[in-house]
Amino acid sequence: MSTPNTIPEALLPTSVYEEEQLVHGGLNFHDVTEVVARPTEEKTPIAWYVAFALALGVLGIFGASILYLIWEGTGIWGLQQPVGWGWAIVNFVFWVGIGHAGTLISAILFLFRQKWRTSINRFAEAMTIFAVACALTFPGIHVGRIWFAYWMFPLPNQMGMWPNFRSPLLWDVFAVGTYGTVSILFWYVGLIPDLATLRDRAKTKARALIYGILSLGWRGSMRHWVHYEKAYLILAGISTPLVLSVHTIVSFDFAVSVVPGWHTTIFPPYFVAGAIFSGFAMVVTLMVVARQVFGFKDLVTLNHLEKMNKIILLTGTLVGYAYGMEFFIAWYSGNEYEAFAFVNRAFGPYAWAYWIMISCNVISPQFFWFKKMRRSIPVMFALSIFVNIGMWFERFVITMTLHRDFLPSSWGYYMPSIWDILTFIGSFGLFFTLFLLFLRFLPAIAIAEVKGVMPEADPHHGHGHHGEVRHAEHVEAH
Amino acid sequence: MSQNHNENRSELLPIEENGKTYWRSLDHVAGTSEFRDFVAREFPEGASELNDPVSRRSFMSLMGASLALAGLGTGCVRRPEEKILPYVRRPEDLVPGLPQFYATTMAVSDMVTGLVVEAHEGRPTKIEGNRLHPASRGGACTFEQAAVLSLYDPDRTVRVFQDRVEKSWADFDAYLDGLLQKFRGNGGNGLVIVSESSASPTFARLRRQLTEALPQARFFQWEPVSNERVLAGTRLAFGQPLEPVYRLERADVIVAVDADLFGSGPFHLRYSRDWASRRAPDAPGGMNRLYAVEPVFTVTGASADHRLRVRSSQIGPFLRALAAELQGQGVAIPAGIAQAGQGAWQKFVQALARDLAAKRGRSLVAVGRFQAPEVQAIAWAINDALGNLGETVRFAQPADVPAIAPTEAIRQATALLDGGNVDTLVVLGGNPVYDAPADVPFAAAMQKAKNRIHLTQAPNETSALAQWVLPETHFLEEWGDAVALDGTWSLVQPLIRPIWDGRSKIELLARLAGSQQTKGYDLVRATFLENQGSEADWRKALHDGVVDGTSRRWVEATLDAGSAAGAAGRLAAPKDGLELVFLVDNKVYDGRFANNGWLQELPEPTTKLTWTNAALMGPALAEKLGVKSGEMVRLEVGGRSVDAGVWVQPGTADDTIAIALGYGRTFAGRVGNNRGFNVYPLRTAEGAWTATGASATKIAGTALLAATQDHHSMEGRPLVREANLRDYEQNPYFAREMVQHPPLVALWKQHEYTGQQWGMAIDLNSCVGCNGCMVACQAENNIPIVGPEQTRMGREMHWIRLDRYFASANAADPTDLTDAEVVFQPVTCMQCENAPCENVCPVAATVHSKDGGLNDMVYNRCIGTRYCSNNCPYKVRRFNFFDWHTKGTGTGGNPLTDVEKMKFNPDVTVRTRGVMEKCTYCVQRINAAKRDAKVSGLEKVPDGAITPACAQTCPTEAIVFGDVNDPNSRVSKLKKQPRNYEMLAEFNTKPRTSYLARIRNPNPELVS
Amino acid sequence: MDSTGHRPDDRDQSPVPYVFPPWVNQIPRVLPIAALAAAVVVIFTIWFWFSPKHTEVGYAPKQPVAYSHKLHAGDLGIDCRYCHTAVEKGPNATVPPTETCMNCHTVVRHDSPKLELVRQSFATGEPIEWTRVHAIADFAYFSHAQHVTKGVGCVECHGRVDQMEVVRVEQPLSMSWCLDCHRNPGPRLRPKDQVTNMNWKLPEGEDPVAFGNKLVEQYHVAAPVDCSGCHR
Amino acid sequence: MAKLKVLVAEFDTPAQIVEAAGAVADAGYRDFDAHTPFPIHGLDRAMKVPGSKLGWIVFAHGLFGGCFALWFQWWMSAVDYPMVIGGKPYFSYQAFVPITFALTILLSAFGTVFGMLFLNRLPRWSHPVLAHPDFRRSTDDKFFISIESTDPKFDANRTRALLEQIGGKRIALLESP
Repeated sequence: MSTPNTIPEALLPTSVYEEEQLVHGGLNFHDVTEVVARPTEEKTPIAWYVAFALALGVLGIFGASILYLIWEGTGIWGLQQPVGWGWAIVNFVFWVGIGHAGTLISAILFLFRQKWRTSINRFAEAMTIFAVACALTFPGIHVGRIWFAYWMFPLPNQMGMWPNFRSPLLWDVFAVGTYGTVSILFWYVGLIPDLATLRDRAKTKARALIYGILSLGWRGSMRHWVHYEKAYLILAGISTPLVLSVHTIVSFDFAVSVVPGWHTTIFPPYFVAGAIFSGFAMVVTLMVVARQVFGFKDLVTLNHLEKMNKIILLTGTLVGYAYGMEFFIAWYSGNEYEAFAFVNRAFGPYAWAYWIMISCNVISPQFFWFKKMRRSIPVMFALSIFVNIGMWFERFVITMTLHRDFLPSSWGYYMPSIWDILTFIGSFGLFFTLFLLFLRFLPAIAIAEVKGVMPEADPHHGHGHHGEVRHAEHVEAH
Repeated sequence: MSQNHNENRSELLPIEENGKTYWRSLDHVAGTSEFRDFVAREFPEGASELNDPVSRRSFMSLMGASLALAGLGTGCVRRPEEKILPYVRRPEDLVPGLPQFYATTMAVSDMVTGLVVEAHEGRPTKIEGNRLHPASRGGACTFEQAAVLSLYDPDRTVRVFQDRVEKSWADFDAYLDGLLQKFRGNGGNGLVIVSESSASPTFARLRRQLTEALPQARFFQWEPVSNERVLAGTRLAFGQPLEPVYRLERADVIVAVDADLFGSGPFHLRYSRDWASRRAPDAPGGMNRLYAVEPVFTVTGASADHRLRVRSSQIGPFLRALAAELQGQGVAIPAGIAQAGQGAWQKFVQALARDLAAKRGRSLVAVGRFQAPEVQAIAWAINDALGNLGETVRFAQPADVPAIAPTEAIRQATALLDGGNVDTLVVLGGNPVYDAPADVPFAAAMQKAKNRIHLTQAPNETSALAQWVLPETHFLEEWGDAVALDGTWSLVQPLIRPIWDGRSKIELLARLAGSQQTKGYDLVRATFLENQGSEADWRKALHDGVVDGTSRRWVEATLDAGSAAGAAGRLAAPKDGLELVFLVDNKVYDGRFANNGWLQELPEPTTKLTWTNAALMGPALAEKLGVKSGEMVRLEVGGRSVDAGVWVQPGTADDTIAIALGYGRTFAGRVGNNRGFNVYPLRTAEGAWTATGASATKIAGTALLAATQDHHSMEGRPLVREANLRDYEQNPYFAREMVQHPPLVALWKQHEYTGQQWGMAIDLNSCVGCNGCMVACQAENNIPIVGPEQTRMGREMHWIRLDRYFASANAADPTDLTDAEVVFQPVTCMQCENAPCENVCPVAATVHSKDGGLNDMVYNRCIGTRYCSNNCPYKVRRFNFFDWHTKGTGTGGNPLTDVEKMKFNPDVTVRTRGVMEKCTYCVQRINAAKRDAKVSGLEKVPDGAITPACAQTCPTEAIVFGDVNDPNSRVSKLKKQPRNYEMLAEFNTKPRTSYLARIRNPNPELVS
Repeated sequence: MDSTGHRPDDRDQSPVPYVFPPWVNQIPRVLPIAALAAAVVVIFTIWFWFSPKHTEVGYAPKQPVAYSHKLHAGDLGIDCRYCHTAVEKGPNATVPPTETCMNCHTVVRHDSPKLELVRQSFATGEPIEWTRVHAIADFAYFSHAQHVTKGVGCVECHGRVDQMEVVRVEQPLSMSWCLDCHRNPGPRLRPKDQVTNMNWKLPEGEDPVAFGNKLVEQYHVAAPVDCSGCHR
Repeated sequence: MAKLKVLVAEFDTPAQIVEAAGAVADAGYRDFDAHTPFPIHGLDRAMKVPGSKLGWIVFAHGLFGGCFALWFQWWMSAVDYPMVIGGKPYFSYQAFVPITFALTILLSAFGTVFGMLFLNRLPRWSHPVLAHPDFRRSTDDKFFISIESTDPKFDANRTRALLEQIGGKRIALLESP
């Protein structure tokens, strides 16, 4: 059969009509299925193998540096007194932050009836899960005695001891753990109908078997759809407070302490904003590449990307506001330690990191005030990467606040060791390995949901409409 | 000359076998059955510990592993099998598991200190001062406390060696008898003995015995750091060599002129205590006033009310100027002493003179031991004129002054050796090859002797040139005796059988002297019985450690004005230009403690440098030379040169570079080799302490200078709170009012703390920053050594630290540190009632104890998130980033050997990698006291029954510990004082440790 | 191409047959129950087999000398403190030195082959290598004196040693086991003079609770439950 | 039990399926179903499918999660081994909120997903309709109606007639093997 005729993007008018038209290139139901499913069925492109090998290599570095860490001890990192937390925690917060976009898009935008989410939510959710996976490794490995880390769980034991539920770290364990679990459930529920699609398109017994098992015998029954949609709605409903709470609780790791520069009430909202900020940036980075490679141009249109850039602009500015507010409050509090901490951030030994953060997070997104920039692929690609660099540095700057606290006698300066760096790079290996597997074997776009928002999907979408017409044409073609 | 001096040394390097010189064969020895046998014989319980895979002393990491096994193992998991080796015949009054205490004495050259040593199943583990001993009064300085580590030093001489081959004592005795036969024949002609100095009467007795037996034999005593100039000074002033002993408790005004009264030298512990006794603003007799006049910061200068930077060579002129001013005040200074000075110090001198003149008989001008005898004489003249002699200073007949002063002695010995007709050279301890004056080529000369014998605790540079290297006993292994500065006679008794079958100096000396007795015990006892009396006294002396009423009869000293004036006249006019000052190091002394990790890792009190010395210079000079801290300079004196790292030290005199002796050892051992820079090659006999006409030039390269404190300003924060006496009297509560904060109310109901609740008060007024508490803590709590690299990363493990802050003395420009004021603040865990660290620990590894109210740290529960440390406002928590003991970063990369493990205190868990640790107020001592109270049926632990290691050893008793719920306990009384304040209390952490603000007592005339 | 407007394409003649047989529909019903059962098994295994109740209790290693507590402490009725001398003074009860054995055995059974090792040790001065039976973790600091002098009977922790040919561990000696008693010491106490009495019974007509509390009062018993009570 | 038979008919557009489903429902069938690649709005009404009760299941789970979390935190830190931590009360409920919240959400999420599967009787890997030659397109672009033999009004011929009459194509009678 003929491949769907995709009109080059440039020719597409961005009229009001097109605006609400979420799917371009005049695709019909079957074409949507084709576009999304094909990448998982075609012979694997060499490029994928190359990328995958690369990712695996980096993942190897990750594994190696973790093994060495367990063998030698946390001393191989740059940690010291007074800086007891280094890159491990920075990376943790960085990855958790990135892990926010997915659930946000799926849940919050769903509740706000933002139909445009349908073509990116699957993708974003996957990214969320993989990011959370990366995040979760760090708190695990950064403890001094990994083999006893399980004491953080309230398990009955012969010591008669229980964890300390007042510790933000313990809150983290539960919050991030819950978040990871819920994200996976949410993602899987969304996948069920599409897995069924893949099952039904299966050419080999193996595929039919695997996708068959995974799709739980889904048969598109209307009676199922009723519960299914309810479940989806509820999941969206409970994920929304969850996604907001997770980074709130992560921010408590700092905010609940007494360390000047950490002990501030602004942290929760500011962290959440930052998380969405970095999350969306990462989605843009990946999407820009993926739609190019897999030809999702008609499903993930410039309009989608522009909408995300708007959110990046918004959250970026929010974060900028938070930076400013921190300073004001520090001064306004009249607490000399607090005030010093912030002056020290901007002009102390770590000023360089601070200004990288400011320029990447506050200045760079401002370009998105201009529509041209918002709609320019290269610009948004570059900016989204800047934002992620900036957000990593934000966490770095925050963590490094430790280096000068109350007693000048105990001030110090933290330098990462080669192992800090390798571990961080390595975590990208884990992320991309999982991501490439996802792109290869699972539908990267929510097929059923996209179909649901196409005009043809509406029963009252009258007869003789172009959906039908084009169908007839197809018939002619054979 | 130093060049070839060095060359000989390098060509004489013994062959290195895998980085260990041949005789450092411990690592295999320690593994051998032989060593285990020794251990088994000496203390079976210890043996079981050593052999046993999971013992307290073989770290928790192993426990962790075995637990893990239990987790993984199959159904029937058993712990690894442990052995118990009971005694065959248990010693009397030994209760396994309970420590025993014995009195003994340690002498570091002429520093004699009475000690009480704690032993566990026969292993000495902790050294404390002996309250009965005048030089100690219960305090102990860093050297003495760290000595226990040297006992277990694996780099000690573990065998008799001849030409680097293992031999036995039998072999040596045979050899020696051969030699002695010859010498008995020729009256000892050709026999030269070079010994380090000794304060032991028995040693002196045997020395006399030797010279009688072999009149031709020559006996020399060399000591790089000695009191020879003091004796020379008193000889000039009073016509006879005398030992001055100060009585600071009687002095209202004390002037320390280049004298480190509290830092080092005999009686420095005693002096600290006496000074502190008059330090409290409400002290009986009023608060004393301390002036310090010195070229570079010492702890004494740091504690002074006024400090004047004066170049070492200017000290003489300064004193003469002072004398002149005193004359002006009507003080009868003998003629020829005074000489009106000109210089920046006039204002200071005038004020000082008025102060002194007003306090005749109640003042003291103390001159450093290393100033020229002439300078000392001037000081005595001044003191005499002020009527201080007999009042604030007394003179004692020196124990037994060797006919020849050390410097002269080493000169003569070298000359003799150089002459080439020395048949046998016996070096008793010491290390002349390393520390002989630069212009005395001992190393070269030594090799001209046919037979060279070195008795030494650890092989060193001198042993490298000897044929016979003999293991010398450590003072904890030997019998001996010593006489303190004031003549107090005390005994040295062994706490452990010689680990390496060594012999003491007196034992070898006895053989040389051909004495019948050769056992230390007999020798010492003989001396005692002939001088001090009966068997009963002997037993009492053993128990007390000191012999009552032996402090020497005091001598009336009358000034020989003429000779003093003559001396003053002889004072050379000070030269301009750069001058070099050599310092006795507070850590390695003259180099003998270089292989002691505890001392190496100790931060030098005023620079906070560890593991190294450095060329200390003021900011101005540094600028002139264009160097910064950590860069290198080449120091040159009289054609000899040494390269050293630079450390910019505030308060250093102009054009002065001060650098400590004792570093750059090449044969110290795994810990001490090549740490810092050896400046002996610059140190001549004449310029032993001050070398004028020196030069310094910047050279390429950087030095590994690991300081434990990188930031030296208090940033105007109210951490250390101080005031002048006058302001204090106007407002005693100034310290509490320094921080304004709203009333501290908690959001929730606070816990009730009933029963005995522990707390601590630290008096910043009497803390002199001597570091005693740090070593005490390290020894008591099994604190590991991490080495210079890790220290520089900020990973040092000390539970208690001494924060040192500089403040500019220049009101106009606070950044100008040419003249600086120093404050010390001991900081350790505050045991906060609302401890921030506790909240954040996810596994409840640090929680509060209800009885005692301690901030418990449970090592075996800790998983090492380091969150508690981040959240500790006082940053007193320490993390085991590695398994320091097995990784051995502090011992040249060598894992701890079995013999080293014997130093551990079995009452404290040895922490493993990945665990947080911190001060617990020595909870093991608290529990021990509680146990004793319980067993003896008491309800409460009496006040004073518990003293944490730091408080116990503090020479000035600045740290007081006790029950804060008992209004009559010492600590409660201190906390009631107006000076009492809690650091960072505004955060409502409710610290149990509080500080007493520091009060300065400046001369009103000098307060601007 | 048929009238239904149905587009014939490869999907109709898909090679993949109808994959799942009906019985697989039963799996969802069985699975939860199976999972539950598995969980129970695993939990029980760890709960019992890995706990000190099993790993410690019953440990009875063979000793180099076949010393029988039953004979000495039981039948001959020698008091514990005759050999374990330090039990009231120090943290360790202490295994007796060889000479303690020889006090009697120079006379009694002085030539019994069983005692060869003892005589040897006494002669050579080589200690006898006993195998440790009761051990608590090295980071837990326990003092016999503190307990014995407060009226905790030997039996409480060591069981009826007087009936043991070979000494075996009777109690788990685990932290929670210690805590059980530390939280409520009363019931485990007895008059001090009865501490070594192996078959002491609560006096007739005494109310156990009242009796215990009386002793707690009398001996000022304050068993710590703070961490630093045992860990340093 | 008798083998389950199913009559399956295929339709082309959402509009058609809604009509058809309505007709089948009006004809009084109960055990029938519509199979669509995506949820079609209005179809459930046309089929007279009652609304989902899933909400109540989720509520129950969430409630349990929350209570349980709060309970065990209270029991562990105030009852079983009370410890003084940072001078806070044994039961510092303020600090216990985050975990209580997290577990509420977690349990609700489980309730939602497993509740949904339970209500849908999924997984069910084997079902007669899947055997329809063209059923594979039910997840692509075609729409189906299936009427099961368990329905009292089910009659192979009359039901087939009904389906033909409402425009069903490729009608097939399938039964589970």
